[in-house]
Amino acid sequence: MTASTAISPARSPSRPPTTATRPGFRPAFPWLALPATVWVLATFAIPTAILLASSVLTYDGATLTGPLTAANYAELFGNGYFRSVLWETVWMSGTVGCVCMTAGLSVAHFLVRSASRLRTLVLLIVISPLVSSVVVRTYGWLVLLQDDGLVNKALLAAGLIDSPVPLIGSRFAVILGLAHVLLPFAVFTAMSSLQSVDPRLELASRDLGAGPVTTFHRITLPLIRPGLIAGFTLTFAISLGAYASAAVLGGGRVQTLATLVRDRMVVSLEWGQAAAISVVILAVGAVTVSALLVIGRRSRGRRG
Amino acid sequence: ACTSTSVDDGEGDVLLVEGYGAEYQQLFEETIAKPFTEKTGIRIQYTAGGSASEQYAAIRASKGNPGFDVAVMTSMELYQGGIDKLLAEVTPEQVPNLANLPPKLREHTYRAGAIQEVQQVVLMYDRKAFAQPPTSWNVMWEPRYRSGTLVFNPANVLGVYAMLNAAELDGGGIDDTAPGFSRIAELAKHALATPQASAEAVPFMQKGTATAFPYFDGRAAIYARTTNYDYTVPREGTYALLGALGIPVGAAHKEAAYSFVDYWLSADVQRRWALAYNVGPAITGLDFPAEFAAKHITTPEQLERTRIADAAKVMRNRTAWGQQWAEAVR
Amino acid sequence: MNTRVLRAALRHRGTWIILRGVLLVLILAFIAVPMLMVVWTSIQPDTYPAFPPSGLSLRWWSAALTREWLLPMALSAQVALGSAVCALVLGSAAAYTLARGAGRGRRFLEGFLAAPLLLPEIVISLAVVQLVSVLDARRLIGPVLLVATHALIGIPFVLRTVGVSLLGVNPVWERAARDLGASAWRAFYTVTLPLMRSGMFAGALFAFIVSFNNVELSLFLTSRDANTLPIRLLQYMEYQYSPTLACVAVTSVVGICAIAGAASRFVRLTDFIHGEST
Amino acid sequence: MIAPTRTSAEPSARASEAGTSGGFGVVLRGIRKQFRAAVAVDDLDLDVRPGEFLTLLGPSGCGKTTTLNMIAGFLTPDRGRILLDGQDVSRQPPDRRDTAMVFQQYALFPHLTVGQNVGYGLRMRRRRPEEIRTLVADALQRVGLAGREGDAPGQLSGGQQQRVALARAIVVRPKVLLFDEPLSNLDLKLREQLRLEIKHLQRELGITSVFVTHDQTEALVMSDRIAVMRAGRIEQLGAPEQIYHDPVNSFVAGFVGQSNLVTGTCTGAGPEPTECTVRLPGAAHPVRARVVGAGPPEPGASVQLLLRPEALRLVGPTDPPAPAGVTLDGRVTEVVNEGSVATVVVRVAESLRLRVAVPDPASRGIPAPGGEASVVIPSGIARALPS
Amino acid sequence: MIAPTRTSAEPSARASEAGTSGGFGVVLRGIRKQFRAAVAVDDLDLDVRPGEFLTLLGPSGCGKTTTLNMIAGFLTPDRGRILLDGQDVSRQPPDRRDTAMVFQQYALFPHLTVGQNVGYGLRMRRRRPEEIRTLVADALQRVGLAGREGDAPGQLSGGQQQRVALARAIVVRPKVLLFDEPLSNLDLKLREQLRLEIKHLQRELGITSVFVTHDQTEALVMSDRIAVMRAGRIEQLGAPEQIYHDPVNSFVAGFVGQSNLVTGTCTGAGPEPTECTVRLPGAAHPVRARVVGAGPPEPGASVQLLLRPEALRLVGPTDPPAPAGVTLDGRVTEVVNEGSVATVVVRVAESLRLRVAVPDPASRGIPAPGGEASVVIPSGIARALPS
Ligand SMILES: Nc1ncnc2c1ncn2[C@@H]1O[C@H](COP(=O)(O)OP(=O)(O)OP(=O)(O)O)[C@@H](O)[C@H]1O
Ligand SMILES: Nc1ncnc2c1ncn2[C@@H]1O[C@H](COP(=O)(O)OP(=O)(O)OP(=O)(O)O)[C@@H](O)[C@H]1O
Ligand SMILES: NCCCCNCCCN
Ligand SMILES: [Mg+2]
Ligand SMILES: [Mg+2]
Repeated sequence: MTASTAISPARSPSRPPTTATRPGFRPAFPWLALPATVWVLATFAIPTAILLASSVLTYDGATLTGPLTAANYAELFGNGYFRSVLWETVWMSGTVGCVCMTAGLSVAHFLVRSASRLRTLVLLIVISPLVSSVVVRTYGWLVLLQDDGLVNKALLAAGLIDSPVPLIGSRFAVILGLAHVLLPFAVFTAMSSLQSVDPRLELASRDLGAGPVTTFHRITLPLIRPGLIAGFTLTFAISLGAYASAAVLGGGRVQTLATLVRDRMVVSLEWGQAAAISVVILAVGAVTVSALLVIGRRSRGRRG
Repeated sequence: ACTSTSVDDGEGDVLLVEGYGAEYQQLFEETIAKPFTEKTGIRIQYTAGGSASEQYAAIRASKGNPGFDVAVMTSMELYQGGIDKLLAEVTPEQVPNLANLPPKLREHTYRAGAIQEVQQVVLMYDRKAFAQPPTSWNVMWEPRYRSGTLVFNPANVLGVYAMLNAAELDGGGIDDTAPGFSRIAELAKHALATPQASAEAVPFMQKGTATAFPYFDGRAAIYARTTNYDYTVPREGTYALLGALGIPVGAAHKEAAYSFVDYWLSADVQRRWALAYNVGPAITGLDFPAEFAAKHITTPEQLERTRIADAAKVMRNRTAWGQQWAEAVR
Repeated sequence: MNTRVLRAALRHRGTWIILRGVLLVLILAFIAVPMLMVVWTSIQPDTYPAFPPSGLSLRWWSAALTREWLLPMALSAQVALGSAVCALVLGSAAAYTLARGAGRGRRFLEGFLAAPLLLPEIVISLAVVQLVSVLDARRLIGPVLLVATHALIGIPFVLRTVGVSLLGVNPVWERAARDLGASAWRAFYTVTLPLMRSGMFAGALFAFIVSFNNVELSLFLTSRDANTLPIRLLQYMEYQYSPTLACVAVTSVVGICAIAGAASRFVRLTDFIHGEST
Repeated sequence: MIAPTRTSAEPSARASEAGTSGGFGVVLRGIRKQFRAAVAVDDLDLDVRPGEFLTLLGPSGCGKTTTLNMIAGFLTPDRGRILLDGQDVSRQPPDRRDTAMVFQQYALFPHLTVGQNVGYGLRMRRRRPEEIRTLVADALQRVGLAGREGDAPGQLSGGQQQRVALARAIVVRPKVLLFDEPLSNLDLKLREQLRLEIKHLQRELGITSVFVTHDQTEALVMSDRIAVMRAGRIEQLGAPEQIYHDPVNSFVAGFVGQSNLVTGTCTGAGPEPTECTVRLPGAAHPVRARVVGAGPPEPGASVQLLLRPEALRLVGPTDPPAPAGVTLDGRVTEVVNEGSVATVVVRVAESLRLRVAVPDPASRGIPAPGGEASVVIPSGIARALPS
Repeated sequence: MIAPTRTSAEPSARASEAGTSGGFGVVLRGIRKQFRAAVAVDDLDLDVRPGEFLTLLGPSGCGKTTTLNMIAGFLTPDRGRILLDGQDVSRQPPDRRDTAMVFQQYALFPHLTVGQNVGYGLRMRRRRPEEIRTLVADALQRVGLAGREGDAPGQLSGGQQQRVALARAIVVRPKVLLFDEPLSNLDLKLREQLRLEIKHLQRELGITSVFVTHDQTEALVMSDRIAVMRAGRIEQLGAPEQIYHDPVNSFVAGFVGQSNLVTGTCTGAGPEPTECTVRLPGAAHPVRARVVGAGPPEPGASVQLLLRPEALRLVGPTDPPAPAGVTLDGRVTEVVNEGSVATVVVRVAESLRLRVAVPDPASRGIPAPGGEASVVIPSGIARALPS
């Protein structure tokens, strides 16, 4: 299980800083963040930095040796198969991000804006996947999507197909599984950014003659754009490196960067390559995230 | 030894063995572990790890000190371990019974372990679909059967051997795999599934949807008893997978490990294990029921006929084959 | 249908509401059905669950409730507990500084502490394995590193939940306490801490769940002594396809739900969604 | 006796003066709205006359906002009908009603410029861009923000933001302007200034307006008529003078303006049919009081009198003669001097303390606490309220 | 000329009356505090006398809260010294200073009961539980909340919560009570009531108090002395009457109370040394004005006159004779009637509009807009301010 909603959602732009967050009042215990910082450095920042470095060194068996070389990258990018997996992973992650963002927004909109009594139930359903591991949920998909699973049975019964469609091992299954795993986080991100939009703005828009669709399109959407971007970024970045869904639902036929890392690590024992692929995942994630953040900030900046 | 502190406290010696799970583990406990402990007093702790390559990855990642003493792997990993110098040398000095191994098998130990079983790739087929047992790998490509075949992923060695077998059909081989992949590409258009693990084939047998597909004889025998499937070795011959035992260089209980390997290679254990797991023994010339002998590699002649892939080539090409396979089935 | 007509239809309140309702139901089904599938698989008799179901049976449960599964489950619980405690302590402390701090340093620190979420966990796992190999510290693989890395991704959850509850702690309260004679520490202990308790609770619970269910981070960090439940399940799926898996899954889900249910008597678990992020 | 103190002509007259057709108006009939447990608005009838500036005044939670939201269409009444300009709009969504609301927190779209905010309603009405430009410029001009089209709302001060919100509402020339406490967020000085600006603009455009506030001064100063609400009902509806001087009950009297509400005993009917005489504790003569609401009380019954502090006169030993009326002698217990006016509390009897407002205390002088003082109740100022 | 309108005796005298030692007081010397760009408090000197109720009054952002926070110890001054009761506490943390603050948003601990809130300071001082119980009960009794120990703060109304906050502050008997706009969150009526309660309590206990507000009425009504601040500095420090009637400049005049600030020309020194005569546009005679602050202006110089609206008198054709003074004739341009008082704007000349407050307009009557009216500036009320 991965992910969270930690990317800051849209801060409502008009809100002035509270006295507490203004400079001048020093926090009582400024060093309290130190232990966590050290922890993150030790278990994350330093190992990752070394991994980055090792991708430009050479492995001799299990031992790292010099000299600096771009061989791992040359080999990767010289390989058409790798490029196609790279492209496919990015493409699938993008799709997952879009699906999560859209579906998450619909659910969040209901949860935040509706007064329905069903809200609690919906919220419970949204939260429910969090309590089970990705393996469990993937297993559920496996049962659903297999050749004589519910989906195929339903399609057959409906006469839409006349022999079972192999769904397991398709990109479709992987995207479905990933979207399922990540949807709750997209919902939460969208919720918190929707909550920062004053409902009176929507009322004002309706009052000025805009219908619900126009209001959503012209008022709500622009205001929550940074939050949506954050939701997309989060789900996209996690999809890039998600292993379990791709491995199980991909049925070995759908390769992603993550399954490739594991293969290189475990099956073919090419650790240098594994490190280099990790760097590629990192780079794709970092580039996308920062590009989107810039776009998000710009759309916020325009508001002054 | 630091990794094993939790298990070898007191009560005599302990040996940490890591191998496959499921029925392999069950059989191992009954057929090997229990009698071994009775005989030597050494307790065996068996853990189901991942596949053979995962076992070796653990050895390599730990620079030969993965926290277990013996790994159940294949000859491929022995080869790699020999090169990496991460597996302890295993010679008849430490393991006298090694001397009984036929030369053809000895050479595939790379002095880095022992072969304890010979699995062969067989053709598993649906008794209902075939009046007579099929005699050629070619049946999988026949329009009647191709929609019930399985195309194994070469991430699993079974997939590698299946590909090699396919290549041989069109005059290719380990040095010319192109025909194999073009056959896979053709088959993938119709095949029932592209499993990664042999376990994934089970449902197709239980539901009777599979027609014919390659399988290892160990598991094949189990399902030949419990389902309506049977297995055979086609006339083109086949490849064998050499089950192997390796001892990481950093193993804490090396002495016990050697005696364990020696024990497994002893004649009656070999016979017992072969019968239990339905594989060929590593020692030829043992006495087997005729029915059993017909289906598994028990004689020097059978061994001679069976192809054994060159581990060096397999290891070298594993990644490339994986990619070619993925492109073929895409 | 041209867009004009479509737009006119959408402007009609009823159509709009029905459309949204249908979409919502589909999404919720998408979330819920796979989960229900698992539950159902565990209580039906067939190895390969068939449609329509052939009956009800508890036969798979006898295999699920054995040492083989209960041990990894227990280990997962221990690791999850350990990492939740670490994440709670580290995360709450940092959240306090973040909530009371300001400026660029704060933004940077916030980003730094949340960064592990944006990196594929499989990469982190690999990086950690590599580092301990380089340092010859492989013996740390197993519970120690599982706890350490799981805490790493628990921290952002705690940061958020505690941060949200700290948003509700007016700094003026702390000032009032100081003003009434409490030292900085006593003000924190008597005023701030009790008020951030619910956020800490929720954060710890999330950290626990995230660790308990973790796959990617654990992938290279489990050892023979320490195999967590999700990894065990994953490995098992490579060997066998059996509804026993579903039983194990249901057991662990029920366990977590029980914990969450008990916890929700003290905190509102949805709190962390509300308000701005930390 | 109500002096012609209003600057306003009759509202309907004004509306037609301003060139609008004069046919607009809001009619609420039997409106009821319930939230879970609470009945927010209860069987409310209200006629807002075309062109009129009507204020809903009342304490927090009395249902003002709920009423306004039902007129705007944000809420649907559980019962009853709402007519805008004669048409039943009870079930229409807000975008189909020709109303425009000015919100307390401005509710400006933060991602749009001032110009885009003001032009929003016109764009929704599919006006041509050039036309929008002209109308927006005109509206901004009217609220004193000419040329600020390009600014972001966040750059403006609170008062300016509320002016933009006002421009955004008037630019679509709605049939009804709705205001929900638009000035509560502003400083006193700014509030006083904007009160007048809004009032002038409304009068100029002649748009029927419903204004919600809980600030009685605001209501008194701005409105053509005031509806005083309590617990979802209208207690009194009338011109500001009427509300102030002739409140129908003690709730209205207490809510609007400072007041002495004192209890006395009815001694008989007054000389006029709508009057009665009331004896107050410590008073030598009974006080003549106009009876508001119900008929005159029975002699001997206890009666509540409303005496506005500013209408009472203080007579010190040295003061000039006071106007004719009833004089009560007492002792000063407290003096609160606000500079422009001081409130002197005089204890006449144990059960009778009177607050007397003394304007310009600096030049008129006020007694010290503890000293003796006489309070004159000038004739004609007392009102007897139903208790 | 300032009438003896205060109820208060001299503050220091009161303090000793109340039994406290009388030695307490706050002294600020050369205090300066800067935040990034902004200088919040600039070279401030202030002596708060023992037992005195001193108010810091000023517009938003003038540095009131910053000053208070430095006295409490929440902020450390960049420069200067703070003495509490003669001791330099400039570098002491808040818990080492014997101050107690009442905050605008009450700042009650939401997880503690009313009793625990009030007892908090005593607990920090490690008093015995029984003693705490007694003292808490006494403090709650004083603020009219006897027996409410067990309630949660959230169950109380805003006014009650602020009373609890007050009890929490006084129960520790601090040397200085600090108030940061404690009433701003309350409704007008409640605010007026609590003003008096706080004032009475402070007087009873004799605790030196510093009170921050931007509400001039509050300051005028409650304070012994007022310090009017602007941009981090004190503009004027004095008794409320002094601030109101003799503001040292137009800022203070404009900030405190309603005012007409009109420009005239000095025609010469007045009969008294501190007076001058000023000619206003449209006036037949010059106005005699007391000069505040600097010396009398040169003849011919332009002078700003402060004329309080309530001190001006309106003379209609039918009105009784006005007091002696200068009469200006003009035309009524606007009338704003608040009920108890109406403001009439009279345009005397293009550059001279005067706001005149007419108390009790109902009985006195007010002119209609557009009508003619004369404004009398009674002698003695004008002040000439340095411009
Ligand atoms: N959406 C709602 N859900 C439940 N109760 C509500 C809702 N809106 C209003 N109420 C209740 O209805 C009553 C009237 O509320 P309303 O907002 O109309 O009062 P108001 O007069 O505008 O008060 P205020 O001056 O505080 O704005 C109150 O008791 C309020 O609590
Ligand atoms: N912590 C801070 N950081 C930066 N600037 C501050 C801080 N506190 C106050 N200021 C600035 O210092 C100046 C004085 O602020 P202060 O809060 O003392 O004003 P105030 O008189 O209390 O105003 P108000 O009536 O709005 O409360 C203002 O310009 C304010 O913006
Ligand atoms: N990755 C290759 C492992 C193949 C070994 N299969 C053995 C089957 C054990 N049941
Ligand atoms: Mg309201
Ligand atoms: Mg302040």
